[in-house]
Amino acid sequence: MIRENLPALQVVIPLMAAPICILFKNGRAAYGIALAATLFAFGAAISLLTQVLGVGPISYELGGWAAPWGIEYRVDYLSGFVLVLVSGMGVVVQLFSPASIKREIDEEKHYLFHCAFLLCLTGLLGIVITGDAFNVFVFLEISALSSYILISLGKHRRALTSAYQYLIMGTIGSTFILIGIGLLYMMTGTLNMADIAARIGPVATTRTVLAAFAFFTVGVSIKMALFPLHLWLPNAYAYAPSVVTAFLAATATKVAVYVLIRFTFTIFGEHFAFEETPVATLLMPLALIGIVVASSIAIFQKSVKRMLAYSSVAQIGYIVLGVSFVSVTGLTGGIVHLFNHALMKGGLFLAVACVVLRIGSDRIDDFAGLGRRMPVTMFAFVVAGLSMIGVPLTVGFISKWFLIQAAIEKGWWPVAALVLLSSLLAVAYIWRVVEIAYFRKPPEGEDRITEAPVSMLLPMGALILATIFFGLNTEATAGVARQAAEYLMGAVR
Amino acid sequence: MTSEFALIAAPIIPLAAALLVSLSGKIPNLRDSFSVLAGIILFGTVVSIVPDIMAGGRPAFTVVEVMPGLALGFLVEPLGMLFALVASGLWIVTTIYAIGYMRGHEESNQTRFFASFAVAIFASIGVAFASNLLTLFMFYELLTLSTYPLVTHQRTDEAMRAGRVYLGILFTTSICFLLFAVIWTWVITGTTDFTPGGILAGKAEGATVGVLLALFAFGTGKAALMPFHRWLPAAMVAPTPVSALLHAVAVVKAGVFTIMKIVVYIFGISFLASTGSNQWLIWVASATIVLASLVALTKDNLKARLAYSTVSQLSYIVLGAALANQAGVVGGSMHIAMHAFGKITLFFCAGAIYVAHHKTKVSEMNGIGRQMPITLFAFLIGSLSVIGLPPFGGSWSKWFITMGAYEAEQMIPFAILMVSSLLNVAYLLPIVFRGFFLAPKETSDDGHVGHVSDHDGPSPGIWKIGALREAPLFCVLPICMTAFGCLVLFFYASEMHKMLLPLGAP
Amino acid sequence: MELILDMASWILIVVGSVFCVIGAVGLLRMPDFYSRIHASGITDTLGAGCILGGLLLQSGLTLVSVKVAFLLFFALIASPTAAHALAKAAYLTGEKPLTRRGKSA
Amino acid sequence: MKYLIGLGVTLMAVWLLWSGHYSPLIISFGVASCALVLAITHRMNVVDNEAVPVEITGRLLIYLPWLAWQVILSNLAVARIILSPSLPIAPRLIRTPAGQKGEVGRVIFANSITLTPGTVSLIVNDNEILVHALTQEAEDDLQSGKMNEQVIRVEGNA
Amino acid sequence: MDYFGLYNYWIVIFLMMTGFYIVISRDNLIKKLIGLNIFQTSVFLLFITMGKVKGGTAPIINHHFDTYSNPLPHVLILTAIVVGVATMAVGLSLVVRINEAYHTIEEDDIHLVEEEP
Amino acid sequence: MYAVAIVSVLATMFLAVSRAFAGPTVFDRILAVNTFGTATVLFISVYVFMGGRPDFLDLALVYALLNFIGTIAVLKFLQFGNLAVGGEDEGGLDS
Amino acid sequence: MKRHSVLRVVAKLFLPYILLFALYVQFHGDFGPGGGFQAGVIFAAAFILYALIFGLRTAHKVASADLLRILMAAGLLLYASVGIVTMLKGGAYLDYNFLRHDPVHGQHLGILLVELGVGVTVAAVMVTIFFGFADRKNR
Amino acid sequence: CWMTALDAVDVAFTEAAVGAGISTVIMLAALALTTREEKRPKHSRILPLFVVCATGAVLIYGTLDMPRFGDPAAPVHQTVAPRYLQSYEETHIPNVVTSVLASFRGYDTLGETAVVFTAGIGVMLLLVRSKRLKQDRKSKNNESEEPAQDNPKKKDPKNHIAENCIL
Ligand code: NA
Ligand code: NA
Repeated sequence: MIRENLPALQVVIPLMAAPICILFKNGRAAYGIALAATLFAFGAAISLLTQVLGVGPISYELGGWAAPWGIEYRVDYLSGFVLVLVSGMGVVVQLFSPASIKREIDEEKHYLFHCAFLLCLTGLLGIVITGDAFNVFVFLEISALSSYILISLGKHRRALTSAYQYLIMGTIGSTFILIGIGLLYMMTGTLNMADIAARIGPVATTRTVLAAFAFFTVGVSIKMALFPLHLWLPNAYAYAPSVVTAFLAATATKVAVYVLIRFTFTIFGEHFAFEETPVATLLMPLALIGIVVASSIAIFQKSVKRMLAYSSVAQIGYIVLGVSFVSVTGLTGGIVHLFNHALMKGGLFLAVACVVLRIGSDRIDDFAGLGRRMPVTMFAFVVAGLSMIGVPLTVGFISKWFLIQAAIEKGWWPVAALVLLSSLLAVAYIWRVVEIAYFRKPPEGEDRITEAPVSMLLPMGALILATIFFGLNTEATAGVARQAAEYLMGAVR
Repeated sequence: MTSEFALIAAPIIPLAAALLVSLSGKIPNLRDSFSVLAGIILFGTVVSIVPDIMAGGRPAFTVVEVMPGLALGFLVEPLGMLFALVASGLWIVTTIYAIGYMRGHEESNQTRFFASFAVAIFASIGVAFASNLLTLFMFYELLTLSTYPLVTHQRTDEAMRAGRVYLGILFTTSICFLLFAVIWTWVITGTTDFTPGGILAGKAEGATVGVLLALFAFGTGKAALMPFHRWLPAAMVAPTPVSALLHAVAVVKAGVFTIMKIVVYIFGISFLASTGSNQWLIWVASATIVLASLVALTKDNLKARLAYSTVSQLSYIVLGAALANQAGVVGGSMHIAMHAFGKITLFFCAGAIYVAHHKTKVSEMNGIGRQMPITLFAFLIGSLSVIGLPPFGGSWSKWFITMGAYEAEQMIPFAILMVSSLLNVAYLLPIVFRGFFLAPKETSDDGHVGHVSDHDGPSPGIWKIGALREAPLFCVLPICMTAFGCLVLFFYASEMHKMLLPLGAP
Repeated sequence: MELILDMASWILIVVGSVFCVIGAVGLLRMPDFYSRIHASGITDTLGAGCILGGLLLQSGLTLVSVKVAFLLFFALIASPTAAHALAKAAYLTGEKPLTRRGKSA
Repeated sequence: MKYLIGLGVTLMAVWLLWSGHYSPLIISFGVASCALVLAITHRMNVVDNEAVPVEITGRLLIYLPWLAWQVILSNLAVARIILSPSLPIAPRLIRTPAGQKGEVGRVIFANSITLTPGTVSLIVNDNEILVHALTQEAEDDLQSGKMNEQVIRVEGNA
Repeated sequence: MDYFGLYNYWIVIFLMMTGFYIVISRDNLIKKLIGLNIFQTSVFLLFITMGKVKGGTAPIINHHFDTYSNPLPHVLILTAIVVGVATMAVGLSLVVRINEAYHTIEEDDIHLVEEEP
Repeated sequence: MYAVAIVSVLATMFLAVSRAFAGPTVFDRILAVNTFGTATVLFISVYVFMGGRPDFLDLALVYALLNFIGTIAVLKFLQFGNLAVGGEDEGGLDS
Repeated sequence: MKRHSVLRVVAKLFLPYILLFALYVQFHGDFGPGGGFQAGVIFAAAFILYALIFGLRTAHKVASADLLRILMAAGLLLYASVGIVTMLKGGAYLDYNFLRHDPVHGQHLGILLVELGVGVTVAAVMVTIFFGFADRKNR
Repeated sequence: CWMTALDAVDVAFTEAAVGAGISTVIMLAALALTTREEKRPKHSRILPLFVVCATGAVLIYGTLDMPRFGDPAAPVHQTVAPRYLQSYEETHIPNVVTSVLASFRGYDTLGETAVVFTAGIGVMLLLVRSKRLKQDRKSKNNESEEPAQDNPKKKDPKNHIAENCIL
């Protein structure tokens, strides 16, 4: 029973765990429930992915109504992959969170925090797994609303303004997406993604579908913080509680990119999306400018979280760049980077969370001497940072490898050059932290600072190990990503 | 000990040394003996592979295959063998020298220094034995990273600035050009393995080859081809043993080694020569040789002068590679070793003079030979070897490179090689001349110099026998060893030549 | 009978409509807030009452008419209550009524 | 208890009249709903003579037609004012005695005043009501005390 | 081409852009939210207008009628309305908290306050 | 006849909106909005009858209900500046 | 004069019917306009009216924060559990056909239950939101 | 009420409940807790105007190929909707909106409920003060001899009846 209903349970179990969390009004009980649900989701995701790899895409009809009439869940290579990523990051962050939120969030509100976290996870999983365009919107809103809330829990009052700013931009984004979905529905009369794809042919050249695509793309671009629509992201990441930042950075924008890929390739079809419209010629420059500008801004940040946030904007640029190549290699690169960036940015933010726990600040200058005081944390930071730069043996290298390969295959030399150049910018901002942490003397009287507790180091270490493991063994990531890319490109009529 | 085992052990030894050094930081004597011991064991291990290589064996070992055609692996071939021998052998002497220098100079953070040093050697061994471009690239970057703490050892603003230049140029070139070239090569050929005869033959043609070569050559910033040489003089702020490491043992040698290896095993010399894409590199290398020598002439700071000398000498090796014929390639490869011994001697001497007298400028060297005759005599030997005069090692390598130029019918480079030797004479021998034959200047004439030497006073371990004022024994001993090495290499060059001959095989 | 009911309902609806508009016109024409309450009262009472009454007759004796009746009942209680509460709030917060006699309370 | 039962019966009647669906399921929902509403309003403490004016309902029904007639008359009066170009109004504040004993009575009186255009009750005190009157005629009508008496009669002896 | 039949969309678009303009041009945090609400509501209207059928009636089956408007947009918009209310509630909660923290709900003033040490 | 009612109700709405915009006091606006609400209730009632679906009268009912509650809330807000104070235990809606 | 007698009396008079109307809307969503969400909102509106007129403290006594919290969760859980039950009975998630022996009854029951879930959650959340804002000033 | 004219009774019902009831109340509550004097914006509004015009232009452009208002031949009326309108045979539920909402697309509605729930959680997290804080404040007040201090910023209620009130 569980096996055939796994697609539904994948989302429903965390969804149900959320209200159960608040029934008890007890932080520990809520944590236990949340962790159990997240673990279940992770297991389910892995099981689904293996099923998909074994027998091909799975379809599940919710409510027993056949596809165009009811809502369909569809797990294919890409969604299976992203499901594993999102739920996996959920598990890691959950395991990491207790010590961190103890310091950053009022004890009495812990049960609510866990509940909101579960809702966010539910939303993200729901977006990924669904095969229905409107259902995407609904779950997008669950995740968005809960992330506004989670962000606003930061200690600094700017967490509130950041959350507000995110709320305004995020809602504009999702309303744009809703307009896009509405126009698509208007022209095709259906909401099921596969059904839209099947019916869009005759109307694909209408101005309405073009407008739908424009609205949809802009909306998703806001959600995934594509330059120059990224303005909400740096503040949101900088002032949110550390674990929230880590989780959102690793999953939320990734899922938005997933939506972009899903809609452009599965619904509109690459032919329409990239040949009928100037999207590629728009997306690629934006991605490249985003990469360079955001990386450059990152160099001048005083707060490590903000720096990493700008870095995220740049990394989104890499993923979108991969998508905009419209080649199997490029798409593979984008998808691989989607996964890899989650690992390394998650690791980086968790490391920062450890630092914040101990020194109560994320200012770069306050990192002085941490190399010796918090050796494990800083080592993790360095490894993840190296991955961000794209040093071999790490996942970051694999991503860039694919992106440059795609650029070379297409003969777009300047693109390849820019990707490489931007790695240097990554060197610059990562190195600033490393230099201060290792080569600057700590201020006097800061001898009390010790390494973060093991309960935090272990999940963080797991991410770092994954950063290296998937940098060496690319069969699980690049292999699935390539399969997903081929499937997506092949799904095009 | 089989060669495979030795191959696996070779990278592990310096890595273990790094670990032990950092763990034993509280007991300096134990720590330093770990360093020396590891150097000796490593050298022994590397030497144990030599017979196999001479016999034509190519021990190999793959760690992990990241993607199809993209693996992390090691393989020993003659060129790598040579580089590994140079690096591991000179590690021993450099360590001994460094112990003397660092203690004589009472440097802080010695543990980090020796640990980073060991990691740098680890990276060098990795570069030497890398079986493909990916592995090489990785260790190349590790070398940059591990030497950064050494360059910035003093932690002064100047040192940090130099460190940024160092990282900036090396990372920029390696990531923007070298990595690009590596990926491009992979896209073209589906592999990055170093293969005798090259892998690009028949898969790339025309401008692609030229562009690729440019990417590789300039991407290897450690080879200090102009205009990407700025990091080398900037890094002069580091302590002398570091300079020795940079100039002789590891860093720059890893650079030219990389170029050589790529020319031989990625392009293949016959393919490269046939496309004619090497022409421009010949010219760039020649220009660097002359220009760097000219700049060296203008430098009063001894280490800066030696640095530009290095820039110039490295381009001999690049030129050898660019000539893409047997004599050039073998000669260039030999120059890796020859220049290493010569230049390390010179740097050791510069360091010894600084330790003993706190003098850094050529113009202050008057009469110093009377106080430090051993040091200055060694300096003379090193100079002669670098210039390329018999009976010192440098004469052989320069000979072969010149022959290569001649064979390639590159007459202007040929002439440049000749002229350059005269320039070498012009910027090196005056130092010896000043030291032995000019009377020392009054220190009060130059307030700045006087201030330094008076105020700091003599460092511990300085010899003072009558007029003699030599550096500590730990410094002088390595100087003697490397100077002697310059001499020995002259007589053992045929062995080296024999080992390297397969490089030139068509 | 049916015709009479129908006629009556039409008349009610038209009359209600007319009173609705008259009330609204009064809302615009009256000089101050308190006098406007009286005008809006026309719409609320006779206007709404007649229209709903007309609809009540239209629907006959069905369940729909129960709803109309309920609406009527609700409107006739809620409207004056709201108007009163509004007037009271205005009065208590110091809104002065215009008076012809030139004196204010 | 009297009020609870009264309210319960009324609620059930209202449900049945609203519903129009008389399947056992829906009717049982109706019963449950009424019970729930009773429970909640009881908990809210609002079930009393004010919420369930069972005593006065009969007299109220007699009062309403009279009130309706008053409303129509006053509507006509105010409508005439609005439609006359000169807008002949003479607004004033007046105090009118409120003789009702209970609150329900006073509320009926106050709302009746408001319901008739031309007069609006502003402040309801224990024995008088402050009223805004639009014209002299409206004031006179109110001050005649007819409405006051009518409402007192509705209130009965409760 | 007959563009007259599109007037409904144009009205909706005008409303929509009014709301959108308020969101992105106002400094007052509450007004922004009001603008957002107008923006969303007009999107709802866009959906509803596309569900309308000439001569149809509300999609509640009754044997007197045989043409009904499309129920699906109504369903979607019901959901979207709820989402809008939820967003509004969270947004206003944030504004209340921001006001407590900064004593203002003007964006400019918040920036000013934040620039102070 | 329904059309007459619809038109006049719409006219009423229009006039009410004019007053709402004209003010001048906030109470005038509330009064206008309240009248507009009444008109809306009437509009819905007439419209559902006109469309032959009088069973949708619930709609008018809910509108009337919430219009009332909304007005009360606005008034309370105006009088106290917030919705928190006041009430039976805290002094009532008046003061 | 302490109380706003008119409002108080009228509110008392209306409250039971508003609540009943909410429940009517809740259970007649199948037949006419309405359903869980609308019912929840109306229910909450009734409660808000009560709180406005009788005071927050009184309102809190009727519906405590804990009760609201539990109701909020219970509604959503009810909805989601219906899906679990259909799943246990062998159908897909939320396939009401499996709730009863014949699909029509199953659909009826399923829709009623999930609408009830929606109504409970919406009412509880709306009241919570109102309390959240209204309580805020009391410091 | 416009929704009624468009035959969307359920939507109209919801809009009435939300627009007239809950939105008003929440908005008022929020206004009560914040200041209400709006300032003139200092910066230019050209950029927003440009963005809005561009967006509007894209939308207008998009309308040009849309089906005409009320056109029964529009794609939306051809595909899934007919089946929904015939679902009375399967479900015996006259209100198609309800059967689609709660059954065909019941999963969306579950999500919708979760959104509402999330908003509840959000308000609890953002606005409900924790008990510990309250107790702290209470104990502080008890310690000090002075009577519980009034909020110094408490405003004269009359000030709130500003002419530029948003309503
Ligand atoms: Na009146
Ligand atoms: Na419904």
